[in-house]
Amino acid sequence: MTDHAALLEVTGLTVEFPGVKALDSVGFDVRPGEVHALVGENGAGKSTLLKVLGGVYQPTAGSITLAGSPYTPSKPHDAIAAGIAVIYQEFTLFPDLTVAENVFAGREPFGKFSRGIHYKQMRDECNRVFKTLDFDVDPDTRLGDLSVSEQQLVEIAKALSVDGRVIVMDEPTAALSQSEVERLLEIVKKLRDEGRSVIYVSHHLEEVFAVADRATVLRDGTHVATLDIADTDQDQLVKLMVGRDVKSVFDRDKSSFGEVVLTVDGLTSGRSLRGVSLDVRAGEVLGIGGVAGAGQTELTQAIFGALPIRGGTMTLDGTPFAPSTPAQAIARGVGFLHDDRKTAGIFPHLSVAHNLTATILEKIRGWGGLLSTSKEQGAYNGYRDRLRIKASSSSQLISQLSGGNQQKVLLGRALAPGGKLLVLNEPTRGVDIGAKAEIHQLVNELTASGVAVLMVSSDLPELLGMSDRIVVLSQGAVVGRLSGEDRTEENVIACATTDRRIGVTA
Amino acid sequence: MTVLAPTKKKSSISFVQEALRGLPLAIPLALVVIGLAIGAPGFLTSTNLENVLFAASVLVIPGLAMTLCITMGEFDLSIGSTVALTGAVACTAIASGMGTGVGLVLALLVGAIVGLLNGLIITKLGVTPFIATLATLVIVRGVAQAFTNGRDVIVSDPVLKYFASGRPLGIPFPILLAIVALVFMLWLTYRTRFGRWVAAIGSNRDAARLSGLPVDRIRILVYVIIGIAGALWGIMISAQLQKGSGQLGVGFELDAITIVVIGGTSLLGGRASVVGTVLGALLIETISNGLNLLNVPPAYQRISIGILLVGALAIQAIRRKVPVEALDDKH
Amino acid sequence: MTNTDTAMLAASIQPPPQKKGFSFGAFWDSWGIASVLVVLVIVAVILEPDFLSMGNIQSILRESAYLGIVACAMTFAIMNGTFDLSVGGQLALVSVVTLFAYGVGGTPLALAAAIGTGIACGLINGALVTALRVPPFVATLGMLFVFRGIAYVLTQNGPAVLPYSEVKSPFAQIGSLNVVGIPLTFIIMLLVFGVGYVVLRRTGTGRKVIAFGSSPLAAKFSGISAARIRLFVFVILGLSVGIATLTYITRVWTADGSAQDGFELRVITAAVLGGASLQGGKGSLVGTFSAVLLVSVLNDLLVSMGVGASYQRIILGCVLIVALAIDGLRTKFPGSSALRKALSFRNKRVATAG
Amino acid sequence: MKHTKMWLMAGAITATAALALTGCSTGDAPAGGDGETKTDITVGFSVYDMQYEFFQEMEAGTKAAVEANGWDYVLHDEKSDENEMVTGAQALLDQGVDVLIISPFKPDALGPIIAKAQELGVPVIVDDIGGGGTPYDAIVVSDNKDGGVQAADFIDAQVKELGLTSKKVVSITCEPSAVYAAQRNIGFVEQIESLGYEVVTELSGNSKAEEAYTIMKDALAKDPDVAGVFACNDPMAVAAANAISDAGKNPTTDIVTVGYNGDGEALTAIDGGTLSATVAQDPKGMGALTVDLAKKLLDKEDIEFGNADEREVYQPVTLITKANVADFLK
Repeated sequence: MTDHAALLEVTGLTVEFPGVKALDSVGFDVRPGEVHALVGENGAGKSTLLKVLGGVYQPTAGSITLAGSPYTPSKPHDAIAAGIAVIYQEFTLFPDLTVAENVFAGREPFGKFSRGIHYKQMRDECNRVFKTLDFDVDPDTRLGDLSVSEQQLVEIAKALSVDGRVIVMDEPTAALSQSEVERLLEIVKKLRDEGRSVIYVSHHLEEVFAVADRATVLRDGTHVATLDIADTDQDQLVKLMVGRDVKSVFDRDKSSFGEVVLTVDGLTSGRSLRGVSLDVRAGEVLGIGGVAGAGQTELTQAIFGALPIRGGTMTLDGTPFAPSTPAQAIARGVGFLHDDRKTAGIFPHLSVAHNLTATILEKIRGWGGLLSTSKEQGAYNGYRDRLRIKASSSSQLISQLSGGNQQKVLLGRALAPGGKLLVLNEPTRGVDIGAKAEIHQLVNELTASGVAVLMVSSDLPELLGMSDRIVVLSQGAVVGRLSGEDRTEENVIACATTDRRIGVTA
Repeated sequence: MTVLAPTKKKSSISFVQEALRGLPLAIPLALVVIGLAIGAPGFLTSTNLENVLFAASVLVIPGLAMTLCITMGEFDLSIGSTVALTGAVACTAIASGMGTGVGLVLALLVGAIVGLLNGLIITKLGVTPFIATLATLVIVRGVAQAFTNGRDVIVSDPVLKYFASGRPLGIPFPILLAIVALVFMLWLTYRTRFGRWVAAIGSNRDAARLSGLPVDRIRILVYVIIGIAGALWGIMISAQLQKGSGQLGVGFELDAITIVVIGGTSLLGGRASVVGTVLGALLIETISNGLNLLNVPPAYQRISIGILLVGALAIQAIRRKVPVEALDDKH
Repeated sequence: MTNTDTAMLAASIQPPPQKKGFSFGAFWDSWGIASVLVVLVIVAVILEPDFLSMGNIQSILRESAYLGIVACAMTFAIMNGTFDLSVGGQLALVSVVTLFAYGVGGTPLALAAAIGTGIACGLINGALVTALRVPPFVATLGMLFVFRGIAYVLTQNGPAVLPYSEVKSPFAQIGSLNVVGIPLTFIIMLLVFGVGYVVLRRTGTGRKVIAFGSSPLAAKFSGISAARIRLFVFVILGLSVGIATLTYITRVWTADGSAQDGFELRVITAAVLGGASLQGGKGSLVGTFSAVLLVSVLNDLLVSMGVGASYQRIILGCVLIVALAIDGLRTKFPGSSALRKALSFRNKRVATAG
Repeated sequence: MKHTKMWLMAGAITATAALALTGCSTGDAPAGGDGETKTDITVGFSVYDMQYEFFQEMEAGTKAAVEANGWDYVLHDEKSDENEMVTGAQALLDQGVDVLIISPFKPDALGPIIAKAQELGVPVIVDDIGGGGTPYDAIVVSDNKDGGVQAADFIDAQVKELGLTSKKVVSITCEPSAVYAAQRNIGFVEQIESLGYEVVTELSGNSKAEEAYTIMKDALAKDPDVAGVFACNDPMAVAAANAISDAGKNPTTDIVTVGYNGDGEALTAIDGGTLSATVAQDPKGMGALTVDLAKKLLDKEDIEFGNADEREVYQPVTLITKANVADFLK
C-alpha cells in the first residue's frame, strides 16, 4: 500500500481516570483505505482509546488530527458528525425500539415541515445496508426480539449507515458464528476497497491476520509497536501483547488427579445447551472453550442451579446432584464465579469481608444466632492470606479495590462454601497482567490442594495454559474433547468454528 | 434485560400496533359499561355519558404528559401541586383585572417554570426524579398556599368558564382539548425524533448517551411538558369551580400515574401506551361515575381503583414471568 | 457519554471510595444528617430559649415516635432497593381496627389487633410482589388505595374512637406516660431502632437485605433468595406500622380513612434524608433516626417562631432537596470539579475501562 | 469501625435527648412551666386550619376579643392534621396558657388534650366542629340542625314560588368525622322529607369543591329534574352551582341551591344570582363568644347553656338570600 499522509493521526494521547492512567502517551496513525488492527490484552487500553475517538472520554493530554485538521470530539455526536463511526463492545441498542429506529438513533431523517420521522426512508436505507451484510431481518422488528448475534449485526449496520470515513469496530465478532464472522471480514475488506479506513479491535488474531494491513499493539495503556501484518506473525504479536513468553505464565504440574468430583450426563438447559456430558476430577482444571455464546454460560449456570435443567443428570461426589437454586449448589460445596464481576459479582456497597462471607452467613453465626464479628474476621483473614488479597482492612469497601483484588475476594466467596468444586467464568477478564498471573497461580495451588475446577475462558492462551483437559462447545453441544497433545490453539479454533470433531463420536 | 434473553419470535411491529398497545383494556371497560347500563339508573343517558367523557378528558391531558415521563422510566409527583398553583395564578390575574388571556398565559408559564425546576434539579443536581419531585410537590403546594394566603380567589369569567362549559361544534371544550391532545401525543410519541428519543432513553439510557442523543435536554423538556399539562389541568379545574385555591389538586399526581400504569405503559420505561392511558382514564371515570349513580360512597371507588391497578400489573407480570429481582423501577 | 456521565453510571453502583485524610464524602455519609440535627438544636435553643423546656422536648420526642418507627423499617426497604407507598393506608386501617378491637376486648386485644393487622398488610404486599410479581411501586400504590378505602368503609358511620371514659386505661397511657421524664412512645421508638440495628447489621437476614439491594444479580449468584428477602422486608414494614399505630393512636384517640394522609411520603422523606439511597445498598439507621428528629425539631421551631404552615412546607422541601443535592452532586461529579474541590471531596473512582 | 462510630452517634443523640430531659426534669412542671409569677392571663387558641377563610374569620374574632380584654394570645394552627392538633394543643398547655380555646380538626382527638388540661386545671372551650364526648367546659356551636331546617324550609318556599313540580332534592355532606356539620344535613333531610320531598342523592363531598362538582354533575345525570340542592359548606355549594350551570341549568331558578357558612364566595354568588342562599354562621361572633365564656369561667361566673348536659352554647345562624345579602357584603 502506498504511503501517503495519514487520515487519522493520534499523538501522545494520555487518559487519566481518578486513580489510574488508562492511556499513557499513545501514538499511532491510520491511513486512508487501510484496515488497522488494534491488539492488546484486556485492560491494555483499547476500549479507552476507542471511547476517546468516539467522543465519550476526553484525553488528559495529546492530540488527534483527522485529515490534517485537529479532531477534538467532546460528545459522541461530534464523532458521528466528523464521520467516525464506533461500534462499541457493550451494545448501544434500544431493546424497545424497532431495528430501523435503532440503526438511525439520533440521526432520524425527518420532515422539515411536518417534523415527522421518514420511516419509509429509514426502512429502505436499512434494507440497503442489510443487503450488503446479507442480513435478513425486517427493519420493523422490535430489537428486543432479535438474538444476540443479530443484535450485533444491527450494531454493525448502524455504523455502516453513518457512512463514516473511519469505522471503528471493538470486538465486532464477539457474538458471531463462524459464517457470520467470515461475512463480516468480507464486509471489512469491502469497506477498505471503498477507500474507508477501519480500526479493527479483536482478540482473535486469526481475524487480524485475515483482514488487517497494519497492527498496533497496546500493553498496560502504552504503545508497544505498530507493524505491517505482512512482516510479522501471531507468536510475535502475542509476545508483544503479553510482554513475555506466553508459555512461562502457565506451568501446571499435571500430576495425578483424584476421584471424579462432578459428572454431567446429557445436560440440556437454557436456550441452547443440548445434551452435554463431561466430568471433572479432584485436582483437575477442565477448560471449556468455544466462541462466545456457544453455551458456556448455560452450562455453568445449570451446574450452579441458576438455570432450570430441562434434561440430563449430574452427580457430585458420586451422589445425585440436581440443584434448582444456587443456594442448593452452594450447600453441596460448589463455588461459582460469574464472568460479569461488576454487575453480578461484587456487592459494591459492602466491605471486602462482607463480600467474602456472603455465601457462608450460616457458618459465621455466633452467640444467639447473630453474626459473629470474630468468626467473620477469622474467615476473612484465612482467605486473605491464602488468596493474597490486598486490602487496607477487612472493612474496606470492595469497590475501592483493583479488579484483580476484587476477583480474588470473589474467588474466596466461591471457595468458602467448601471448595469442593469451583465453576469459574472468565476468571481473569478485565484484570491486569500481574493479577492475571497471580490468579493462575492461585488456581494451580487450589487444584494442588484437591479442588476440582471447571473453567470457562474466551482467552485462548489462558484456556490452553491452565486446563488439563479442554471441552469445546459449539451451539450448545460438545464438539471437541482435547487432552494431552491435542490441546492446541489450532484444534480449539478448528472445533469451535469448523466441522472438525476431536474426541467425540459424531 | 431483553438483550440478554432474546426470544426467537420476530413479530415486526407497525405504527398502528405500537400505538394501540393497551387496547386490551377496552375489554374490562366494555364489561363495566355493560354492567352499569344494566345496573345503574340513568347511566346510559346522553348527559351522563357526556359527564364520563368530560371527567375522563380532564384527566387525559395530564395523563398523556405523565405517559411521556414514565416512558422515559421516570416519575413526576409534583403535578398535583402545580394544579393548585397555576389555577391560583390564573384566577388571581383575572380577578386583578389583567384579563383572562394574561391569566392563562401566566398560568402556563408558571407550570413550565415548575417543570423546568424539576428538570434542572434532576439532571443538574443529580437528585433521583422520585425524590426531587416529591420535594417540589411539598414546595409548590406551600408556594400555592402562601400565594393565595388561604383565601380562595373567586372569579366569574366567561372566557375561563369556557374551559368547563364551552361547546365548540357542540362538543364540550375539555373533550375537544383531550382529543387534540391525544392526536398530538400519538404523533409526538411515535412519529417524531423527540418521542422516539424519549422511548430510547427509557429503554437504555447509557446507549442513548453513546448514540449522541441530548439526554439531559430531553429529560428537562419532558418535565416542562408535564408542568404545562399540570397548568392546563389547573386551568380546567379552576374553570369548573370558578376559583383558585391552594387546596385544590391534592393527590392528583397519583390519579395521573394510576391511569398511565393501568393503561399499560411499562414502569421500566421504553414502551409508551398512549391509547392505553386514554382507556385507563375512561375506565376509572366510568367506575367512579357508576358508583356515584348508585349512591356508593367514595371509599369503594378507592378500593376498586387499587385492585384495578394491582390486577392490571399482576396480569402483565405473570404473562412475562418477570423474576422478582427484576421488578425494581429505575428511579 | 461524557466523563461525568460515565461517572454517574459507576456512581450508581459504586459509592465513591475515600482516601486518607478528611473526606467530606465519608463524613457526610456517616455523620452528615446527625450533625445537622445537632446544629439545628443549638440554633433552636438560641432562637427559642424555652425550646429546651421539659414539655417541649417531651412533646417533640413523643410525637416523633410513630414516624420514626415506620421510617426505621422503610430504611430496610430502601436499602433493599424498594419502598412501600402503602404505609399511610396501613396506618389508617390498623388504627381503625385497633380502636374497634379495644372496644371489644380492651388493651390486650387492641395490642394483638395492631400487630396482627400490621403483619397481615405486610404479607399482602409481600405476596403481591413475590407471588404475583407486581412491581413494588404499583403493588404498594394500589394497596394504598385499598387499605385506605377499607378504613373509610369501616368508619362510614363516624370515626373509630377511644372514648374519654378510657382516659385512665393502660392503653391510653401508652401515648401519655413518661418514664423518668422520657415519653414511653420515644422509648418504644428507641427499642425499635435498637432491634432494627441489630437485625440489619448483625444477622444473616439483615446482611442479605443490604446485599440484595447492593446488587440483585450478585445476590442471586450468592444463593440469596430474592422472594424470601422481599417478603421479609414487606412483613417488617407491616409490623413496624403495627407498632407505630400503638404509639400513634394512643396519642390521637381517633382514626378514620383519612388518618395521616400522605404519611408514606413523609416516611420516605425521613429515610432518604437520613442517607438511604433509592438505588439500594446504601442507608443508615442512625441517619434515619436523626432525620426523624430533625424534621420534628424543624417543625417545632418553625411553629414556635410563628412561621405559617405554607412557609413551613417550602422550607422542609428545600431542606430535602439541598440534602439530596449534596449527595447527588457528589456521585454525579466524583472527578475533579469546582464544587467537589469546594467541598474538598477526596472520592476517587477506579476506572474500569479498557 | 463504621458500626462503633454509628453506635457512638446513636448514643450521643439519645444522651443529649435524655440530658435535655433530666436537665429540666424537675418533676412534672405545673401550668406556666418556668413557674414565673403570672401578672397576666394568656389565652391559647388552636385553630382547625388557617388555610380556610371560615377559620381565618374565627381566628380574627377570637384574637380581637382576647386583645380587647388586654390578655396575651397564642395561636396554633392544626393544619388539618390530628397529630399536629394533639401535639400543638398539648404544647399550648405546656406553655402554661390559662385558657385553651380549640376548634378541633378531629373532635374525637380532644380526649388526650382535655385529659392534660384537667391534669393542669386549665379550662377548655371548644369552638364549633364537635366535642368528641369529652368533659370540656363549654362548646360554642352554630345551631347546625336548625340551619339545615331553615335551608329545607327555604328550598320548599322557593320551589313553590318558582312553581317547580319536582319533589327531588340532593344533599351533599361533609367528611363523616365532622359530627356537628353532619347535623346540618340531618336537620335538612328530616325537614325536607317531612315536607314531602325525596332525597334522591346523598353523598359525601369530603368538604372538597372538586368532589362536590362531580357529585352534582352525576346526580343531575341520574335525575335531571332535581328541584333543590343543599351542601354542607359553601365551597361545595358554589361548586354544585357551577356544575348545575355547566349542565345548562340555572342554579337559582331551575334548581334551588343552598349552602352553609356564609363565606365570601357564597355571598358574591348570591349577589351575582348564581346561588340561591346560604345559612350563615358568624365565625367572628363565635370567636368573640368563646372569649366571653373564657372570661366567665376565669371569674367563676356560671354560663347559661343552650343545652346544659352537652354544655352547648348556640350561636344563631341566619339565612342569607338575595334579599338581605347586601347587608352582609362588606
